[in-house]
Amino acid sequence: MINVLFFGQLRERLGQDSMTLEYKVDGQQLDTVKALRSYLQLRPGWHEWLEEGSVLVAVNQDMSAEDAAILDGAEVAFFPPVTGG
Amino acid sequence: MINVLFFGQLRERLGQDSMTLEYKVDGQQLDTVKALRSYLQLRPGWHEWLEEGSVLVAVNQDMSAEDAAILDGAEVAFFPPVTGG
Amino acid sequence: MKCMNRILVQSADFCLAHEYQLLRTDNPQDGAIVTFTGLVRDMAQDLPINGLYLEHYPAMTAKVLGNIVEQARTKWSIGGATLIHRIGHLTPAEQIVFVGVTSQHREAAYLANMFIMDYLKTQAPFWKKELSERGDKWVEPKVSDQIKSDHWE
Amino acid sequence: MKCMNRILVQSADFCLAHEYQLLRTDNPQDGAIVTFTGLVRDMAQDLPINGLYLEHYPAMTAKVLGNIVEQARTKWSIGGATLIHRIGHLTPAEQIVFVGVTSQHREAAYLANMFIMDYLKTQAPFWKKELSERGDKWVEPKVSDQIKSDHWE
Repeated sequence: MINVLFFGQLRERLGQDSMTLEYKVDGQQLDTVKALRSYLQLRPGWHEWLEEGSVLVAVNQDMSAEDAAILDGAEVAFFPPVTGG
Repeated sequence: MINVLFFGQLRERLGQDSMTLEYKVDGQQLDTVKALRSYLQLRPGWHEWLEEGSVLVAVNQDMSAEDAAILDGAEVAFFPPVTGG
Repeated sequence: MKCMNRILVQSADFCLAHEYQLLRTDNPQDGAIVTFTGLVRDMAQDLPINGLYLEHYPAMTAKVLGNIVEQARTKWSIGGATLIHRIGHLTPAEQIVFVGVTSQHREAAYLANMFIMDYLKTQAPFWKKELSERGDKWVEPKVSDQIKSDHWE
Repeated sequence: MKCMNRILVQSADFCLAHEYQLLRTDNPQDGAIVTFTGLVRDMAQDLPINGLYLEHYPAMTAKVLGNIVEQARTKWSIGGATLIHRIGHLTPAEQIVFVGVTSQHREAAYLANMFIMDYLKTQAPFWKKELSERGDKWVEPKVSDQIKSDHWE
């Protein structure tokens, strides 16, 4: 299982703040950020909102790059550049 | 008249915090920092404490160099490097 | 030396006087306390706003804020360090963020405080929405913040 | 924008919360407030001290402190600026000096605050004596303070 979270404008755009995915879907493992992103981008209208470079990704609360590994049970968050402070 | 002030360690060393001098003494006008300093350095034991470089001088409350003019009625202060804050 | 971190994310307001007192107490070796407080401005891009809504990613925020303060400790010799960030709805003139740092001499407290704010701006998972008569608008990150943050590396 | 200077030299203690409140009041455009507070440390050159005695040159202090704050205003766009320096006898852990600066965005408030402290250290006519069991000792100026001050030129 992968727990996927969305924050800020992305959460609003996608209309949901979280979802739980099977680690292995359609015979494919969602074992990297790239694989998970590609899988999510298949949903209607989600492609542009999840594009690399426009959203950041954190795996288990650590900012992560495209090739970062995702293990079964991970928490993966997608979000826009941060604007706190 | 020149109103001369001493502060900090210098005040303690010289044993006085102020003095009033005639602008013209012994036929000489105390019309520059250099002239005033030299005049004061004639006093027994004062020479070393008033040496250029070891004390700062302010004429009418502005930090001043050796060649700064002193006008009759000025307030001239001698003091060690500052250590506030 | 007092090497305590106090890191809070809360919707409630904070009290500068209280935070200052905590930083000052039992800290006889530190001669410098620098505080930064961020307030909600009444304008954004020269247009009036009614307030802000601040969202965050709790599990990650805790981790990132702790990391930022620890990074500051590796760069400068600091004593107490406090970091408070508010979330939820805030109105103009309200306090958003507080950073307080103590150190023996002033330079470390100033620099560590700036560093914490600069990193917080680009690393901590907070998102800000401006609320106004013209509609609500998510804030865009500022390039200048990225530059300030990069400059410490 | 609120462009007010508040400059005080006094033997009485000051209250950070009060000063902060003054800086914050009627200042809706400024989103940043940076404060510096200097405290009397309990040590000097690794030896314990009982306190400090601070002397100044009143007529010149007023002039110099006003100048320093005005110089900061020419370098950065700042709102309120407060500078309080205490004189007389102070014991360890007491507050000596306060600098508070507001600005629209944080960088100006941080830099103006540092600048005011750096210049105050090398330009303002205060002299500090350390009081201890070993006898009283006038403080020597620090080379590092001169370097910090020069670096703004």
